[in-house]
Amino acid sequence: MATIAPQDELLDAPLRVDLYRTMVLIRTYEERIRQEYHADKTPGFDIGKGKVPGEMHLAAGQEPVAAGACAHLRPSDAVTATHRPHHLAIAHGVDLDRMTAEIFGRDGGLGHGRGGHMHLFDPAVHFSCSGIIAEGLPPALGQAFAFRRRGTDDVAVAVTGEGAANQGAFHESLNLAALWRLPVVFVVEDNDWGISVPRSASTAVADNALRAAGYGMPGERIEDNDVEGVYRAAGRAVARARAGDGPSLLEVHTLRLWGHFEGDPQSYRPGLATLDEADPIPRYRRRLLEEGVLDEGRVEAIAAEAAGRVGRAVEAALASPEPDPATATAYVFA
Amino acid sequence: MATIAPQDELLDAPLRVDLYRTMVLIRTYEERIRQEYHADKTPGFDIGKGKVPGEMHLAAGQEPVAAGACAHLRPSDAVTATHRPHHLAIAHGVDLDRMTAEIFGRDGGLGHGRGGHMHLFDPAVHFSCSGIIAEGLPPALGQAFAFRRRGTDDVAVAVTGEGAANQGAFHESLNLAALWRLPVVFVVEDNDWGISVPRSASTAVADNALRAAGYGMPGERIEDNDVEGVYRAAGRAVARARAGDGPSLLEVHTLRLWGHFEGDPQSYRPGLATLDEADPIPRYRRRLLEEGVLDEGRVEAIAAEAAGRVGRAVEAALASPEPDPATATAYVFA
Amino acid sequence: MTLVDQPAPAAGAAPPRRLTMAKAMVEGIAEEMERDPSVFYLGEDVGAYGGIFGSTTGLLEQFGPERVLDTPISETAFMGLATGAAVEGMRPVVELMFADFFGVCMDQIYNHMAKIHFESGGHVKVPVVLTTAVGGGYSDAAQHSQCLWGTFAHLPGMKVVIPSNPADAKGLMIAAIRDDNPVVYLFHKGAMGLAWMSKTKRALGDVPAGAYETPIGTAAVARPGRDVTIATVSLSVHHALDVADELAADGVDAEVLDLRSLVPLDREAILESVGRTRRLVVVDEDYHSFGMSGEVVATVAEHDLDLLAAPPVRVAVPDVPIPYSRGLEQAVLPTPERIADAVRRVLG
Amino acid sequence: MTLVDQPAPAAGAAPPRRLTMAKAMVEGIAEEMERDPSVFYLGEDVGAYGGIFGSTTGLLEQFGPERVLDTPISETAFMGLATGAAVEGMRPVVELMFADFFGVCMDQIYNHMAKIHFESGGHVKVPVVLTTAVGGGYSDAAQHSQCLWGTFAHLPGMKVVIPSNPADAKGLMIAAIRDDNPVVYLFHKGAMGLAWMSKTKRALGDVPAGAYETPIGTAAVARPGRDVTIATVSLSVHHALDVADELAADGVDAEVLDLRSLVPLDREAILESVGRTRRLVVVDEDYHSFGMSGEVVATVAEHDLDLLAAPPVRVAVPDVPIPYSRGLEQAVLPTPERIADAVRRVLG
Ligand SMILES: Cc1ncc(C[n+]2csc(CCOP(=O)(O)OP(=O)(O)O)c2C)c(N)n1
Ligand SMILES: Cc1ncc(C[n+]2csc(CCOP(=O)(O)OP(=O)(O)O)c2C)c(N)n1
Ligand SMILES: [Mg+2]
Ligand SMILES: [Mg+2]
Repeated sequence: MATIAPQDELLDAPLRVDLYRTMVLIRTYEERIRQEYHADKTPGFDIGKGKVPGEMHLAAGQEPVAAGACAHLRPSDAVTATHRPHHLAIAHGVDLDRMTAEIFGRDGGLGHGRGGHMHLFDPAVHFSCSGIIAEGLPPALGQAFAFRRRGTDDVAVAVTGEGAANQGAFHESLNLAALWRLPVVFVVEDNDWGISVPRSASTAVADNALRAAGYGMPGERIEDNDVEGVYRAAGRAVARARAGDGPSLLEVHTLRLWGHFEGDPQSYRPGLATLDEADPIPRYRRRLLEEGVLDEGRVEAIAAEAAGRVGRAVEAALASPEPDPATATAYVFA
Repeated sequence: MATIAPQDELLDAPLRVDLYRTMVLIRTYEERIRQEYHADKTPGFDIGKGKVPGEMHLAAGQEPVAAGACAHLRPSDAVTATHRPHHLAIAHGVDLDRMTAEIFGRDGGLGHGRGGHMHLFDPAVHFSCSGIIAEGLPPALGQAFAFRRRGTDDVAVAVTGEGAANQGAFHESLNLAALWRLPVVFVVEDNDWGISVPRSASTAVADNALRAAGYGMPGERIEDNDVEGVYRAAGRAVARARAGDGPSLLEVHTLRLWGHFEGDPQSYRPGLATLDEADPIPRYRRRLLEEGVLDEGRVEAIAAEAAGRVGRAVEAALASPEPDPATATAYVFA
Repeated sequence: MTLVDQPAPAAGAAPPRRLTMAKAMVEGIAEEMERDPSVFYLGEDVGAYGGIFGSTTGLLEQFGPERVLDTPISETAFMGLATGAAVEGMRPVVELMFADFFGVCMDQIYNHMAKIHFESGGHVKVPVVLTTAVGGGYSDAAQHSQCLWGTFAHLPGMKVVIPSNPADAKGLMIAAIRDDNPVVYLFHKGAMGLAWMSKTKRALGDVPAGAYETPIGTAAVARPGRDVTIATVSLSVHHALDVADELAADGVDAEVLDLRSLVPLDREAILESVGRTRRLVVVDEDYHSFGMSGEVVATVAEHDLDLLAAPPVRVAVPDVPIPYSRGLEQAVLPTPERIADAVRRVLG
Repeated sequence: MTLVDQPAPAAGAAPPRRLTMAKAMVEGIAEEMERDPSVFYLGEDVGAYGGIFGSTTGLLEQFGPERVLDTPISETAFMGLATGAAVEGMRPVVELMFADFFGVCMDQIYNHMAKIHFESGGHVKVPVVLTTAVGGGYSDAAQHSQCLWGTFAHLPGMKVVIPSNPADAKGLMIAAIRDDNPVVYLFHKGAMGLAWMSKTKRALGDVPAGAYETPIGTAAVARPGRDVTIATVSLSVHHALDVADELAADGVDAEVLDLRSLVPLDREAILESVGRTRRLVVVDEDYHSFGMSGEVVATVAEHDLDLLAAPPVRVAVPDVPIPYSRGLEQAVLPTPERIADAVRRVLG
C-alpha cells in the first residue's frame, strides 16, 4: 500500500510500474484463457466442449479498475466480483494456480472443480464472486460487518457492472451499508454494455455517482478508464472506510474490449473495428514510456514475467486431476 | 378535476370542502372498521376471531395523502396501494359496499371473500393493492405502460411507505419508469415508522425526494401532512405524467395516528400521549372554519353524510352471505 | 389487547418449566448468544418489538443493539449480510418475517447462502440460521399464511427444520446455530403459544433448562400407534395428536410421526413406522402438489410397495392460494376433521 | 463461432418444415403477435440480440422496438410490469433469461402474477406468459443450469408447460399466449437446437405452418410401449427415447410419456400408461426431493398400489447443486446411462 498522492501530484514511479505490471498480468492471463477456451471447440463452436467449457466472461479492457482499486488492499480485505471476475481476482492476489485449476474444472481448483469461473472463492484473501447480477453485493456487506465487529480496519470492495446498478440488490446494499456505516467500497464498472443492452437503454441517469446522494455517501465517477484516476479515487474511498466513516460509491468508465462472453458475435455493437484504439494497456504503456517511468527492456521483462507466471498456472492446472465422478455429491453440507 | 392553483393562491373553496369531505369519509370508515374489528375479539384479543379477522392496517392520520393525490384522478387512472389501502381506495372511488363486504369476508366482496383487506381489486377504477412491501409498484408500471399503448393520457399512482423505499423493487421501478417515461406518480407516505422501526433506523437519507435525482425525475417532499400541499404537488406530477413527460416522486410527511396494525401496543413509540394533537383532520377543519370555508352546520352535515355512507356500507356487507366453503378452490384459474 | 408477549422469566429457574414454543425458541437463542459471541440476530422488528411473533422477545434488553439488529425492509441486503458475516466466521440468525416473503430475497437464500459451500468445494462455510414464520388459520390471506417448506426443501444446500413443540423449538434452535450449514428454521405462528392467537392445548410444553441439541434429521414418534402412521410436521402434529386421541375412542391406534426436519429427511423413520402400521396418511399444511406430501409417499412407494396395505392418503392445501374468509380458509387447511376423514379412509 | 442463431426463414414457406425448437417457439410468438396487437415481448437481450438462447430471433426486425423490448437488469420491475399490463388487457410474454434467476423476482411471480386472479375473486385476469431457459449439460455450473420446474409447479396459480420438441414448442406457445392465466413456459437450452450447443438428433422436428394449440395439461405418448413407462419432460424425453430405442434391441418395449405440462398435471395419462405397463421410471432433470419425481410416484401410489408390479424408480439430480466440472455434472444429470440402468432395475 503506497500512500496516496494528491490529485495534482504524480504517483510514485514504482507504484506506476506496479499498476502496469498488474494490468499486464491480467491481460496475459485472459489472453491465454481465451486461447485455451477456444482451442478445442473447433470446428463449430460448441460451448460445452473443450478443456474449459461453459460460459466465459473475460475482462479485457477493464484492467484499470482491478489494478487501481486493489492496489490499496491487503489480503485481509475482501473483494467481491461478478460473473466477470478474473481481473479482480488476480489484482487481489487470489492463488493463480488454484484459480486456473478451477477454471479447468480440476480437483486442485479453488472449488475442487465444483464452482467454475463464475464461482471463485479464495478465503485466504477473502475473495468471492457470483454469477447473479448485483447479488454479490449483499454478502460483501456481511464481510464488512464481520470485519468491524472483529475490530479490524479491513474493508470490503464490492464490484458490479453498470447494468447491475439497476437491480434492487444494488439499492438495498447501498442503503444498508450507509445506514450502518459499513466499511464497504462499491465500485461500478461501467463498460457501456450489459450484454447487448447499452447503458442508455438500461439506466435513467448518465452517472451512477449521482445515485450516491440518495444514500448520503460520496460518489465519484472516473472517466477515461484511467488506472491512476481509479487508484486515487479508490484510495480516498478505502481510507474513508478504514477510518470508520462508511461506504463510498465509485463508478469507473471502462471498456469491454471483447464480447460479453466468448462466442458473442457483438453484432449489436457499433464501432467494433476501432475498439482496440481504446485499449488501456498500450495507452498506459505509452505514457509510462514517454514519461520515462518504463523503458523497452522493462516492458519486455514485465511481459515475460507475466507470460511465465501464466504459463506455470496453466501447467499446474493441467497437472491437476479431474475430480472423481464418484464424489459428485460431496460438499453439499459441511 | 379542478385546475391547480399556483403555490401562492388559495385553492377554490368547493375543492377545499371536497378534500375535507374525503378525509372525513375515510376517517369515519376506519373508525367503524376499527370498532367492528375489535367488537368480537374480547375478552382477550384473538387476531383470528370476530367478524373481521386477520391483520388490520388502518391509515388514520394519512388521509391528506389520499385526498390530495386522488383528487386529480379519474376512474380510468390506476391507483396501487399497500397493506394499508383503505384511504386510497376510498379517495379513488372504489365501490365502498363491495370493499366493505370483502373486509368482512363476504361473497359479495370485491374478491368474493378471497382477498381480504390487503387484497382489494376494483377493476372499475383500476385499483389494486398488495401486502408485500414495495412490490405493488412494478405492476403499476405495467398499467401505465398499457395506458400509454392504448393512447390515453391515463396515469398510475403508485403508493408506498417510507420503509418500503428501501426495498429493491422501489429502485427498479423508479429506474424503469423514468427510462421508459411511463405515466406514473410515485408517492411515498412517510409516517416515520415501518412497524416499530423509525425512519432513522431504516433510511440513510432524510428525504426520499433526494433519491429522485438518481433516476432523473423530479422529486418533492411535502411537509406537515398538508392536504393542500399534497394536492398541489400531485397536480404537478399528474399533469406531467399525462403530458407524456414521465414519472415523478412525491414524499409526504404524514402521520400514523394508530398502531401499525390493530393490536399493536406501540410500546416502542415515544410521544404517544400527544399524538392526537397532530391529527390532520381537526387541524384542517379548524383552518377551514377560521377561513370561513366551512361553518359548523356544514361540518355536521359532512360528518352525518359520512356516517350514513359508512353505515350503509357495513349493512350491505353484513347482508352479503359468507362464501360457500364448497367453493374454496374456485378462482385459481380463469 | 396486544400483539406482544411478555419477556421470558429470568434465566436460572429450575427445570422442568412449561414454556410456550416462542419462549423456548428465544431461550435457545439467548443461551447460544451467551455462550458464543459470534452469534447475533437480525431482521425486521426483532429489536424493541421483540419479533412480530415473539421470536426475539427480551433479546434486545439482554444483548443490546449490537447483537440484536433491526434492519430496513431490505431482505435481499440483510439476508446477504448474514451470509457474508457467516463466511467470515460469525454465526448469524436472520429472520424473514413471514416465509411468504421469500420471493423478495430468494436469490440470496438459494443461490448464495445455500450454494457457496458447494461452489467453494467445501472451503467456505456458511453457518446461518434463517428463521421464518409460517402457517395460516387466522385469516391472514394469500400473502401471509403459507408454509412453503416444500419450496425450501426442494433446493439443495439448506437444512430445513420445523419444530412443533417447545422442547424441540429450543433443541433444534441450538442445533441449528451450532450447525456449520445454513439451516432454515420454520416456526408456525399458531404453535408459538402467542397470547393473541388461538392456541391448542399443546402450545405449552416442558422445556429442559440449559443447552441441549435436538438432532437435525431425526423424526420423533409423537405418539406411538399400531394401526396407521400419520406423518406430518408443525401445527399439524397437534391436530394429528388430537385426532389420534379422538380415534382411540373408536379403537383406532394411530401413530403420529413428527418429521421435524425435511432436510435431511428421516426416511428410515418413515419406513420403520409404515413398516409397522402398513398404512400412511401424510398431513401437510403446505400446497398439495410437488411438495412434502408427495415426497413422503414416494419414499415409501419406491422402497417397497408391499409395505402398504392400502393406498396412502394426503391431506394438504389443495393447490389454491390461502383464502381470506374464515370458512374458505378452514376448508383448505388440513383441519382435524380432514385428518380424521383421511385416517378412516386409509383404514378402509 | 457464434452464440446467435440465424433468423427463421420468412413466413409463408409450405408445410411440413423441419425447424429447431427455438425457431418453432419464435414462430409461435410471431404468429400470435401478428394476430393480436396486445401481445408484446419483453426481457433482457431479447431485442437486437434475439434472445441469448434464440427465443426471440428476428422478432425485433419484424415487430419493432415498441413490441419487442429490451429491459434493464431489473427482473422484479419488468416482471411486475408484465403483470400490470396483463391486468389492463395486454398479453405480455416476459422472459427471465435463466430459470436460475427466479429468486430475484419470485415475489412478483408467485405473490402477484400467480395470485391476483384468485385474490380478486376472479374479477381480474393476468394473461402473462413467462418464458425461461432451463437445464444444464454444458458446464454452466450451479447458478445457470437448473430446471426448477418443481419450484414453479408447487406454487398455485400458474400453469407450467415444458415443451420437448419443436411442434409442441410452437403449439404450447400459442396456447400459452391465448390462455387467460399466467403460464410459465420452460424451454431447455439443450433442446433448442442452437448452433453453438451439442444437439440430439431430435433437435429438429416437423412443425405445422399456421396457428394451432397444443393443449395445456395433456401429456403425450412420445413412444408407445408395453413393458415400462418412462414419465418425463423436456430434454430427458430425448434421452428416454434414445434409451427406449437402445433397449428395444434387448426386447424391452418402453413407453415414453412426455408430460409436457406440470400444472395442470395429466394424472390420468400417467395412470393410464402405468396401468398398462405396470412399471414406472420417472426421469427429472430437476432436483430429486420434493419435486416432480415424487409427485408422479405419489400420483400412482395413492391411486392404486396394485397398478405397480415393481417399486417405481426415480432418476433425478441427487439434491446437489449442479457442479461445474464436466465429469461431475454428467454424474448428477439424468443421462441415458442412468435412465437405462433404472429401466433395467424396474424390470427386475
Ligand atoms: C439477476 C440476473 N439477471 C440476468 C443475468 C444475466 N446476465 C449476466 S451478465 C449480464 C449483463 C451484466 O451487465 P453489467 O452489470 O453491465 O456487467 P458486465 O457484463 O458489463 O461486466 C446479464 C444480464 C444474471 N446473471 N443475473
Ligand atoms: C417484503 C416484505 N417485508 C416485510 C413485510 C412486513 N411488513 C408489513 S408492513 C411493514 C412496514 C412497512 O413500513 P412502511 O413502508 O413505512 O409502511 P407503513 O406500514 O408505515 O404504512 C413490514 C415490515 C412485508 N409485508 N413485505
Ligand atoms: Mg456492463
Ligand atoms: Mg411507514
